[in-house]
Order: sequence, then structure tokens, then C-alpha cells
Amino acid sequence: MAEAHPVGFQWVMEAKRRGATIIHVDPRFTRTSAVSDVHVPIRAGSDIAWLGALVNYVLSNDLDFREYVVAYTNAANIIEGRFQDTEDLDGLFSGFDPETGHYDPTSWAYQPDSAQQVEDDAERDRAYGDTPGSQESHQSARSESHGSGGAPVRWKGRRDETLQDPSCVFQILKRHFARYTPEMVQEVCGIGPEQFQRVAEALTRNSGRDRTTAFCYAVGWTHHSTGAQMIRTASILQLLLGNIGRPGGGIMALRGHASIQGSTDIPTLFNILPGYLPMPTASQHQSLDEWVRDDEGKAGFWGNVRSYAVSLLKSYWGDAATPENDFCFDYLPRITGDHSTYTTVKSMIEGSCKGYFVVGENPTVGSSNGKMQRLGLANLDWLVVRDLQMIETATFWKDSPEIETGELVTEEIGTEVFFLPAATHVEKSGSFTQTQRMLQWRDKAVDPPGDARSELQFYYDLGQRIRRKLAGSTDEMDRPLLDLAWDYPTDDEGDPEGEAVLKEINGTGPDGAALASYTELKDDGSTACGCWIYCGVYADEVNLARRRKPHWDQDWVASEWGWVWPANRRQLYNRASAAPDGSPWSERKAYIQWDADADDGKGKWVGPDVPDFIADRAPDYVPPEGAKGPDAIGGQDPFIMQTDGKGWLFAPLGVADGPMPAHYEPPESPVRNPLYGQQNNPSRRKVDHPANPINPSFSEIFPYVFTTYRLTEHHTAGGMSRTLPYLTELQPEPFCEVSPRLAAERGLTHGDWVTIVTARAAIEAKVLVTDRMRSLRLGDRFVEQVGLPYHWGGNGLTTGDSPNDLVNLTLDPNVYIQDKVGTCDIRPGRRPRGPELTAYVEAYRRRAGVDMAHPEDGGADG
Amino acid sequence: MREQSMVPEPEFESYYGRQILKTPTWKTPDVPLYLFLGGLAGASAVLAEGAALSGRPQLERVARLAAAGGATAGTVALVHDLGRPERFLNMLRVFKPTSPLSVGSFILAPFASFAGAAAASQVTGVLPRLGRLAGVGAAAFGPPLATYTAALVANTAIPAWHEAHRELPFVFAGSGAQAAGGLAMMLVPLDQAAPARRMALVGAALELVASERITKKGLVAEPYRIGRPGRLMRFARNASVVASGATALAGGRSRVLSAVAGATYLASSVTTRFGVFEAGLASAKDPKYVVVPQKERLARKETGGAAAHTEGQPAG
Amino acid sequence: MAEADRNRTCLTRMPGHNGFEDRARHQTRYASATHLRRLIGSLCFRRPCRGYIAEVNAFLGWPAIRQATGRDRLGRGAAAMSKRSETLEPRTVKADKVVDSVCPYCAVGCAQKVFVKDGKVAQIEGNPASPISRGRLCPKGSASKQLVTSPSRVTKVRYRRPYATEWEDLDLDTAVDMIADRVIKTRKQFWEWEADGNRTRRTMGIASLGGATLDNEENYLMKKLYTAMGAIQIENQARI
Amino acid sequence: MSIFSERSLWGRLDDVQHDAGYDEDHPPRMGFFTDTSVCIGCKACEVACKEWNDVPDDGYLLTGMSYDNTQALGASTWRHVAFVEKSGAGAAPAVDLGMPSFDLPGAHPHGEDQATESGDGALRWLMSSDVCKHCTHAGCLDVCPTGALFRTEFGTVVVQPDVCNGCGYCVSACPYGVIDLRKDDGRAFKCTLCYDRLKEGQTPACAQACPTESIQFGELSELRERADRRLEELHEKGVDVARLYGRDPEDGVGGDGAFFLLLDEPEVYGLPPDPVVPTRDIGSVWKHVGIAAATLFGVGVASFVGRRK
Repeated sequence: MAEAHPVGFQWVMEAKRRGATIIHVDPRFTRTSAVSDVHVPIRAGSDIAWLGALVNYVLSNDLDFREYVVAYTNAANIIEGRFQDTEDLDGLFSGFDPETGHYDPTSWAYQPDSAQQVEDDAERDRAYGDTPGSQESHQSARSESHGSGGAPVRWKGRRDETLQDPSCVFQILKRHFARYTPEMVQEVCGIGPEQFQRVAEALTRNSGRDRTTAFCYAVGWTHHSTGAQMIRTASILQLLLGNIGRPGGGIMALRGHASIQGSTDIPTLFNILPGYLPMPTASQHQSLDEWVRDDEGKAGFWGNVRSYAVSLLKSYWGDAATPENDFCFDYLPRITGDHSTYTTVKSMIEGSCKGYFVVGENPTVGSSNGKMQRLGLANLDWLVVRDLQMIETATFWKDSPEIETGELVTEEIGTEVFFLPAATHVEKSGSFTQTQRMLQWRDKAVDPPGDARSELQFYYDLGQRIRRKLAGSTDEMDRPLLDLAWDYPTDDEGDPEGEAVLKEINGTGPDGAALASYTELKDDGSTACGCWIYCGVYADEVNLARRRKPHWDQDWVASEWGWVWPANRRQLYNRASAAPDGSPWSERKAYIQWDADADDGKGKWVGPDVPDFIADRAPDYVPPEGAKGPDAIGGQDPFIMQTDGKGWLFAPLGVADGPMPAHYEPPESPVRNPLYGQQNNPSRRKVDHPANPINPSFSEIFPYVFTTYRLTEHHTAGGMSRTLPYLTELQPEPFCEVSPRLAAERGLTHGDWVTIVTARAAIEAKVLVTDRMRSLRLGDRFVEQVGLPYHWGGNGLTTGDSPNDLVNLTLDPNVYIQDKVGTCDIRPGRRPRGPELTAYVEAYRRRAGVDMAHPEDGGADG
Repeated sequence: MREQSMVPEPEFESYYGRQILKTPTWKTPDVPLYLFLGGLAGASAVLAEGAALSGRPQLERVARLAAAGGATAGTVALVHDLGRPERFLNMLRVFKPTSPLSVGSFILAPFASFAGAAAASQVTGVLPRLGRLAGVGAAAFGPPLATYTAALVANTAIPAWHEAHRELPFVFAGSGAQAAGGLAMMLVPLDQAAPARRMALVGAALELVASERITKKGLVAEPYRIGRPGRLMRFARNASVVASGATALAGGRSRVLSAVAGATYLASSVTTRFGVFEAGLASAKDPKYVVVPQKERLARKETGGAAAHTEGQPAG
Repeated sequence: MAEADRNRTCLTRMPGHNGFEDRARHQTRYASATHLRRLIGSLCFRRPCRGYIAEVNAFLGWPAIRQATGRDRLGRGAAAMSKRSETLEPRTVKADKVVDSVCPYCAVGCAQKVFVKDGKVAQIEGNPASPISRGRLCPKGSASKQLVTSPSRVTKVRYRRPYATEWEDLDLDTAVDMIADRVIKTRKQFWEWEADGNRTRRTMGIASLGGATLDNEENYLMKKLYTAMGAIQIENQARI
Repeated sequence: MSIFSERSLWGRLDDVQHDAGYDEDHPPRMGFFTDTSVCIGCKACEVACKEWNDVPDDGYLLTGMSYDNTQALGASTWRHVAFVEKSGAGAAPAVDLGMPSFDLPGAHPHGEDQATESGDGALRWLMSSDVCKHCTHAGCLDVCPTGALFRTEFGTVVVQPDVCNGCGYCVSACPYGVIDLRKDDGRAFKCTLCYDRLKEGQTPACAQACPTESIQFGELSELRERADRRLEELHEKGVDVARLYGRDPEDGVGGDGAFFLLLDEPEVYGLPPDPVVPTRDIGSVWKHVGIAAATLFGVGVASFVGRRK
């Protein structure tokens, strides 16, 4: 965190000053480790084993925060009798289809608490014209079909609040994690038992009524073929310890780009629409009704999904969207599975995707398997790159590594490339959403130079031109473009006014005035809202993201700086900061509580933050039978975005690779999974392409683990840092880091060149031999790790090979994010040049026995 | 002599072996030459005035020209060494007794004027009385000019220079005397050169004694003993000894021998300045000359209490 | 608030939204320009004295004279102060405007103040008022002025023709128009009304990558336009 | 020598501005307290300094000195973050390690006996942001012949770029090796403690940027108290290796205007263990120069005494 988010880290240092214990778990000893109380070196990719053992420690020593767990989580829920655990199936859960690699989650479901519920549900299915059984397809584990809040459960389910029922989540969890022992941690992660004990004690001692523990993570957890489950393991741990929804608790994603949160909320992502509404899936959603049916009417705020969806369609197509035409639902393109970036790159290579906009990204350096990126680019008809500097993605046709090896030839690349200069953050006004969901507005300071323009202006202009060119078309395919509400006020330079767009995002009522809250959204077309969770940012026509009230002029929550979605809530699920009866868990940890005397005795939730709950819902409220949406939220259901209001220790559906996390080895690993017979995540998404061969596991040819990471001094793919002298001089060359033991084993000399090889590529870098890289003892063997800061490419003030060229493409099945852990060899000296490089890598593949018939598999699971 | 330190190689920590001090930015040969020329000019001015008083016109003429020429060339070297030569006059912006270079500028400026005027008058015969008066002025500023340069290098953080601050003025005085005497021995007939020979001889003795005291200072003086500066210092010493021997034995008898001895003195003087200068550079480049004496001093302070701060402690 | 922080904000507190204009209000207890000028005035000879000729003035301005007649006998302080030092002030004081901004690098969201002079960015620094960053910036954030003013920024459209070996110049207007044409053509070429018997109403020919470094408003327009185009392969760094 | 008033050159000097000719109502002495125990080595200070002061880049070289590619303070580096990787016992060795420890990190392979359970204090990664010390008795300032270097009303030591003629004397006179000449410019440069910002009551750029308050700016007297408390706190926590550096007004430079809390011996960070301002001995220097000059004069006179050959 000190490495990649130094300014955020000031709060960790603040906590440390006040007595907090800082524990840093990382394969490397980083700048964070340097100031932490404990550094735990871990083998990259083994976090589930580590966190799972902590879960086991909590469960087997009865250290969970029982009152919280019973009331606020689904620990008490009884699971279907058909459910089988990895304990029963040697690493698989029930419902796995080896043909497709997908799980059918029906056996993971909650048991209904009454026959009436089953009957009601069947009735509802029939109303949609389905047979009850077809519900399964709607509840597919495939995550791209869900918006935020995960998949909706059908009913709250039967509960045993004594947690004794062998089929209750708590007991299942206990059995599932029983094999995650400290000994296993040593075996899998390379972390010794004393170290484990120290962390486990510190963690549990600091959790409970009086104390809370926070987790921070970044792409060290997400960049794995089991990434979503790593974070789920942490969630389970934090829920068991009562650390969610409480001040000082939580699991905080430290995101890496100025508005990466915003670009997820208002997504430039294939599977969602603004506000985490799912993109319609062709097989399920052919009408507005079908689109919203899974969530509509369910408990919680997702129950109002129709209002959000209709309001979005109104903001997209304005007057053209009417109740009669399903509010133009049909104008929405439908997805048919995974259309994520790596899948798209593959279709570029295969020639089925021909036009590409790259906007403020540098995939040839920043995305995994750089070669596939470049092969894809080379097969396009046209490419538009918008950036500040001449990045490698724009110049691939003349200086990519494949040009050097002869695999690509400039004169044979037919891609037409447009490089359009972009405006910087001070040359346009607009909002970023930072990592804690806070929108902060930037005012424009100066005009962009030359041809540089904002994306706002470019896309607005592009849309105008396309619409002009298509004007008069009667082709049905052009209707969505021609009917689009695409009229924004502009300044003298033709730049649309950002605030006008923000107001559209915020939403407007029938009178055109800005709405104040998403609870005002209607499903009859009388309101429009570009992103329902952002509704309120422009309340009373005031840009609240622009607020800059100094922190010294307000309380510690600082609610009047910027605006946080939803509803300017600074901490999500903060109802959980109070006990079930509404009183604070402890004075020390008081945050939101029920004040029964407020509002003339009607009572309401009060505290320094906006309560993440219905303001006047009493703690003892029990929803009446048949209640829908927010009305169905009980007074003790703090997780109001979940359809059962509870935190999920066990995911009855919605997670592609199992209801509970299980440790699987990365697709490339020198280690045999000691926990199960199943080596790799069975549901991992493989990318089948000859340019993506996987190193066989346990290969002696590729005996070392490697992983990539950032340096403080650089930024992602380097376009914004390698081009600046002040940053370049701080880290002026690519390098890798190895332990002294590995250096001795391979004859590597500190400061000299080394070559790092995988089945995909070989790159060179200088080597730092340092004790900060630890040789990890796993049982009776050592595992060595090679650390690779990944910022470099061929352009800029400091240049070098891109470590991402080494990384294979094997994706997490939930979110389609790559696994950045792989295996490699490392040798002294520089890599071969030109065609010899291709031959060099080819020789490695041959010696390692890579099966080029199934290069994407790795072959560890037979 | 084998190149080894006289004390056992100390063990010490440093930051990747990097030097702690900055290497002096003064350029070679500008600054060592300036040190030499200042000494030559300053001592020559004294010699010139002595010659004038004692009626040795040829010695006077050579010495006056040497004083003026040395001052001029020295000024050129000094200005050339500046990063911003056009701002040379800023040297006279303030008068700082804490800055030998400031004080030196207020010595060099009048000296150069006096010596120049005296030489001009001597050569042209114009305004002889004023020329003589200027010569007296130059003689007054001469010795300070010849010795202040020792303060210049001594008043630095460079251990090899600073720790020799008591001896260096004498080394420089002796070296200047040798240079002035040596030059005159080369250019002045034997019958008028006796004072020059005596000046060179006494100067050589002075320098040898003072230098010897420096080299005995232990680790901080190591740069004077080893490496290139060590070789330069040894050459200068040997040259002085040889020149003095020749001068004492036959300086007054053989014109040729006198000239050779004079040239040897000059060479010795130049070499001394380069030796001292480079010893300083070497001293800055190795952190041990900073760390070890300072650690020792701290250790003494811990054991010996407050007495450590008294004058006479090596400052390191 | 930590002690150090209290101190820092006291010294650097800048008014939230009004920028430096009312900095006088925040003048600290230890220094002000006028105080300083008074101070200097009392130390030095007042230069433009009546009755003196210019040369005398210049002579009296000679620091050595100030040194000799003033209290700074060693010439190490007040006497040595130059005219420039006497009138020095931070360039931010001369800024035409101060604009509230946010650091463009990671997602912590550190507040920045952008000082503009003559239409150019003169300085970017942290805004102490922010409850997130309290005025602090990391090396990248601290380098953001260089990011904005970098001489290697590309400010003209560059165009590479198919199979060409070099860039060409291209007019911006022409470029955007050509892109619009390409979009229309490729969209139609890869249009797909249905897949596996289900209506899809989309084009598979156009993809987009990027958004995590852009504004919410920009992402909104992008997704809106792409969706209307029927392009679905829209992705950004959040997946990478 | 009588020209030097007591304490002007050496020893404790409580009002350095007054000594430099400023009136009694001058502003308090300002300085830095750099607490390296909370430094995360982000180098924001280096960049913020350069952005504010328009300091050029200082060359691109991967040094292998851990994450330090800046190497040292200099004319174009006014803040420098040192990185020291120390393995072995958790505590710093009291005197020396028995071997020179300036090897590059990892120069000594550990092999099979390397402990793998880290977090055991086996490894320390020390970071420290170094800067000009703004000494009470500043060698650079003392020797500057032009008055380009001067003591400001804030008690800081600043080069005036409109005066400096690049004589380079200051470079040799700094016992910390801070100031240097910029080659392509010719003049000397170093940290100004953001003199211009101070005049408007602003915090220096580096201290303002520092994310973790490792660099603290303020009145020197207050900083010293704060540092004392911090040291006490660390000692109570058992961090015995913590010590203050440059805090003592009685030390060889009369105390630093920018001082530090270190977690190891100063020389480990590239700092001199016991720096002394050269000018401490200026009296002795002049005395010896005077005697030597007189001696030379005497030699001159003596040379003409005696019989004429």
C-alpha cells in the first residue's frame, strides 16, 4: 500500500501511531513491509490457503463474533441436502460439469422456510411463462449476467440460529475449512506456524465489540484465476469477526486508476450498464420484463430495479422511450457470454473484430500476454488511440518485439492507425470517482494544447458525425443511434459541458429538475437517470462532487467534501455498526445507532454518516409476509443490497467457482496442491490460442514462480510516468528482483542483465539480488520467486522489455481477470535478438513438453 | 615506500561505499596553479623590494615581473575556474573574514594592482617613485598572498586539508619562497642571486619540516602518503632536497647549476601544490577519512566527556 | 489530528474554494511580505535618499558598505541579501487563478490545486483542505505539472496508413470524420441481429478499451454511444 | 580573534538571525525535522522539490543501491531518499559489523541457511530523506566570498542565484557534502528550504507533499521538542536504535536547522557521524597564516642580510 498508494497509506501510519498493529502479507518485502509491525512473505497465489487457515483458526477456537454472525450473516441458513463439498469430492463442489467447466449452483441453495415460498416462486415463474425448472438458467453461476449485489436468492430461507444444524452454513464452513491448518499454510504458502499464530492472535484479539480490523488489498488478490474467491475468503473472515459495516473495519480495494471505480459504476465494461444493471443476455432477456425479473420485487433496494432500468433507458433514448415500446429496451444490444477484453483480443486475432478504440490505456504493455495484444492489433482494419504521449499501443506496427523477431512485418500490417492527442486532467472539467466511491469534481484550468481534446468532446463529436451521416436512414439497425438523446450544451470550443452530463447521470424528474435520491426514481418513464447509484450528486441543481469544505471545518467523517455514492454514504452497510437492537456494539465503536426518541418518538437511525438503511426502520421491524423491495428489509438486515439482507459466508449462487473458496494452485505452479487432488481452479477460463501456451506445472524447466507489481515511482503501463524526467530518474530502468539463494543457484550477479523465460516469451532486465526477496520453505523444499515491476515498454525516456509479455492468459471465471502468477526460468545474460529469440523460446517450450495441441491447459489435472 | 597506511585499515560502515563529502569542484590545473602562482608572486614581491633596497637591479627586475606576472596569471586562473567568470567582481561584494577567498580577493586585488604598477614602472621607467611605492605595497601584500591560499584549502571540510591547517601555511610559505627564489636563480646572474638562493634554501627547509609534520598525522594524512598525491609529495620533497643540496654546494658558483637548481625548486613548488590539491580530492572521495576519525572523536567524547571540544582536537 | 498535521495545516491552510485570493486571512504568525520589507528596510540603507546622486546610491547599495555600517559585521546575513532575495515571492502568488483539481494517477483521489498564470499551469500541489489527502501527494502526483507540460506530449493528430512505415499528419476534423466513416462501415459489416436464435441486435466488429483514467461523464457518453451503436466489447482497466 | 563575536562561528547560538544582522523582531527560525522511522521511501519529496524549484533531472542510472537511483544530494537533487537494506540481527550493530557493509544488497548469498519465516526482524529496510542541514554554523555560508550564500531572516541558509559566481568554495566547505555546482550552469545550488514559500507563510514543497509526515516543517524550537518526544516514545516502545541527529545545539555545527531521527548510525545513511564546521578553526587558521606570512617576510628580509656574494 505504501508502494502503490502512498498518500492513502498516511492513514495506516496514523493508525500505527495510535497503536494499531500493521501486518503486511506480500511475496516481497516492500516499502509497506518496511514500516509494518509484521511482514509475512507468502508464495504468490496461495492466499486462499492462508486466509482459509485464519478462518479455520477463528471457527475452531470459537473466536467469531457470535452475536454479529448469527444476526447479520447467513451462518444460520440451512443449505439444500444435495450439497456436496470439496471435502466430499476432492476439490470439487457439487454441480460441476467437466465438459463445460461450469457449475450448476442449484444444489448450493438455501432451503426454503415454508412450502408457501416454493409455491409463490413457482407461481411467479409461471407468470413469466416459464416452467419452474427454467429458473436455473436465470440463476446460472455465470457472473456476467448479474449486476451489483450478486445473484438474487429466491427466499430468505430456513435458519437455525443455534448454528448447530449440520446443514447450516456455519457447520458447513467449519468442516470445509478444517483442513486449512497452520501446517498446511507452511506447506502451501511458505509461512511458518509461529508467524501464522502471531497474525491469527493479533487479528482475533483486535476484533469484536470494542475493536475492529481492516483489510486492504489491491491486484495482489484480484489478479488470479481464483481472484474473486480470495476476496471472498477475506469477506468470510471479516464477517466472522464482525468487521464489516463498522468503523475501522471493512475490506478495502485499493484501486489503481483515478476513476477506475467510476468506470465500473458508469461502466465501460461489457457486462454491465450504469449502476451495475446487467447488460441484457440474449438467451434470457428479450423484454424489459425479462430483463428485470430476477431482481424485481426481491427484498432490498435491488427490488426496485425496474425504476432504475426504465430511468436509464429514458436517459439514453429520451422521448423515444415510451411504455409502449418497452422504453426502447430492444435498442440495447445483448451479450452472449464472455466478451471481456482478452476474449475480444482473441477475436481480433481471428479476424472477427476489426475496429478498436484504445482510450487512455496501453494494452501492449499493461495487458497480459503482450504478444496476443499486438497480434490482435496487427489484424485490425482500424485502430484509434487517444493518449497524452506516443505509447507503445500506437506504435506497435513499427517497433513491437514481434517486428524485431520478424513475426510481424510493418509493410504487411494493414491496420490503419489514428493517434488522437488527449486532454489532461487539468484541461477539462469532470469528475473522478476514487476508490472509496467518492466523486470529486475537477475544474478546468487551461485549454488543451493543439489538437488535444477531451474524451467528452471526441465522443460527442463522433456521435454527432455518425448521426449526421446516418440521418434519413430507415434501416432498423440505425434507430438506436438516430433516436439517441445526444444533445449537450457546448462551450466555444465545442467541448460539451461536463456538468450537463453529470446532471443527466444524476437524473431528472418530469419537470427536468435534478432528482435528490434514487428513491425518487419511477418505473413509468416519468424520470430519467443515467446512473441510479449516482442519483443525488446533483441534488437541487448543485454539483455536490465539487464540494471542498476543508476537513478542519467539519467532523471526522467529512461528509461535505465531494459526494459518495450511494446517497453520500461514507461507509457501506453501516447499520451493522449497531447491535441488532440498534444500540452501538460499544461506545468505542459507535457509528450509526437507533435513536428511539427521535422524530417525536417514531425513532430513526442517527450518527455522523448517512445511515445505510431505511432511516426510520426500527430494529424490531419484521417484514410482513409478501413484502417486496425495500419493504422486505427487516430491522436486523444490514446488507440491504442482498436479497436476504445478510452477509454471505456461503454464496448460495452467483459465484462461478463454488459457494465457498477453495485453494487451487495458479495455472502454472511448481507446487502440487496439497489440499485437494484438484490442482487448478476447475472453472478457470482458459484462453485457447497458440500464442498462449501454459507452462506445465511442476516443470523443472520452469522451476521458479514469478509475479508482477508496481513501483511507487511509476504508473501502470508507464505512459504517464516513463515519459516524465522527474519520475524516470527515480526508477530509470526495468529490473527484476531475486533472493540471494536464487542468484547463487542460477549464477546471477547483482546489477547485471538476466533473461526471464516462459513458454510465451523471454525478456531481459537488470537483476537486483536482495534479501527482500525471500526463499520460501515449503515443507522440505524451497520455492523461489522472481519479482517483476511491469511498467516498461519500448517508448519513453526509459525503455525495456515488458514483463507482461511473460504473463499467461488464464482468467478468473467470475470476472475474467488474468492470473499474473506464473512460472519461469531465469538465466544470466541478455536475451537473444531477432529470430533467435523466437527459437530460444521455442526450445524452452519443447524441453518443457508444452502440449501445443492444448496449449492453454497446462495439463495438471489430467 | 610501499603504499600502505600506517594505521591498521579500520572497519567502518558507509552508504554503499559512497563518499560523504563532495569532491572539490575546483578545476585542475587552474586552482593548484593559482596556489603556486600566488606563492611565486607573493614571495617574488618581497624579493623584488629587497633587491630594490639592496641595489640588485636584475634581481629586482626579474622579481617584479614574476610578482606581476604571477599575480596576473593567478588571477586569470582563478577567474577561469569560476562557474560564472563574468561575475568575478562579486568577489568584492562583501568582506568576509570567515572566507579566505574573500579575504584573499581583498589581498589579491591590491597586490595585483601594486605589483602590476611596480612592474610597469620598472619596465617603462615611467613614474619611478610611484613605482617604488607600489613595490612596497606589493611587498606588504606579498606574504599574505603567498600564505592565505593555505587558509583557502584548510578552511574546508576536506579532512586532509583541514587537519593540516596549522602546517599548510608554512608549507605554502616555504613553497612560495622556493618558487620565487628558484625563478630568480634561473634568470638572475649569480652575483645578484644570493638572496634568491637563500630564500629558496630557507623556504625548502620550512616546507620540508611542515610537510613532514602533516604526513605524520595518521589516517587523515594518508592521502599525502599514498597514490598519486603521495607520489607528487614525495617528488616535491626529493626535488627540494636535491635542489637545496646543489644550491648549498654550488649555487653561487655555477650559473648552469644555479639555473637547474632554480628550475628544480620551481618544479618542487608546483608539484607540492598539485600534491596538496590532489590529496584533498582523494581525501574527499573516500568516506573512511570522514567516518573513522569522527567515530573515534565521538568515542573519545563519550569516554572523555566535554573536554573533547577543545582547540587542538582534530576536526575531521 | 496528529500534532504535525495540525502544525502543517496551520502553516499551509489554504482557503477551500477561493484559492489564494484571501490568503491574507491566513497569513501566518511568523512572516509576511510587508513585515519582511520593513525588516530589510531597517537593516539596509534606504536607497532612494533625497539629494544623493546615483553613484552614491549605488555605492551605498554595495553590500560591503551595508556590512560595515550595519549590524551584520561578518557579512553573512542581512548585509549580503540581494535585491532579488529581498523581493522574492512564491510564483503561486502571481497566479491568475487557482483551480481545484484531483490527481490523475491512482484512485486515492488526492486533491490538487492548479495555479494558472498566463494560460499556463505554473504549479500543481496538494490541497491541505482535503480530508483524503490533507495536501499530500506521492511522487507521481507531485510530478503532475510535468505530466501536463511535458514537451514530449503529442499535440498533433498522427495517422498511419495501412501498410505504411511512417506516421503522417492529418487534420483533426478529417481524422474524426474518417473515424466516423470507419465506425459506420465496420458496424454494418459485423452487424448481428441474432445469435443461436436469440435476438442480439449488436455489432461484433468494434471494441473499445479504456475508461479508468477518464471522467465519469466521459465514460457515460462512451457507454451510451457504444450501446446505441450496438458495440458490446467495451472494456477498461477494471478488468485488467 | 576579536572580530568574531562569541558564538558566531562555533558552539551554541540561540539567535542565529540576530547574529546575522536581523533585528530582534525577526521571524522564528524555521527548519525540518525528518523522522525516518515513518519514511516509506516514496520520494514524493524529491519530485515535489524539483517541481517547485524547477530543478532539472539528475540523470538516469539504475545504481543497484536498493531503490535509490538518486545516489546523493547535489546541485540538481535537493532532497535525496536513501535506502538501506540490512539483514542479520534486528538491531543495528553498535559499532561495526566486522566487515564493510557497503556491499550492494544481497551481495552475500545466504544459501540454505537463510531463514524463511520473515517478519522476524531479520530484515530492515531503512529509508531516509536527506536534505541540506541549514546548519547553525554553516561552512558553505562562511566561506562564500560573494555573499551569495546568506542567512535568511528565517535562519535558513540560501544561495542567491543572482549573486553566485560559481567559485565552488562552498562545495569543499560543507561537512555533509550537500551543496554542489551544477555543471551546465556553473553556479552552486542546494535546498533553499523554499525561501520563497516561507516568505508567504507556506510550507516547503517537500514537507507539504510528504505523505507520512516523515518530513515535518516548523519552528525549529518546536520541532526539537517534538523530536524529543518522538524519541522518548520510540525508546519506550523498545526501539533502542532510534537516535536524533543534528538536534544538539552544542554539536560541531551548532545544531542543524534540518535534523533527523535515525534508526541506525549516521554513516549508514551516508551522513558524517560528527560533522564540524570548518570555520570553527578559522581563528587558528588565520593565526597560522599570519605567522607563516610573517615568517615568509622574515625569510625575505633574512635573505638580504649578510655578506654580499
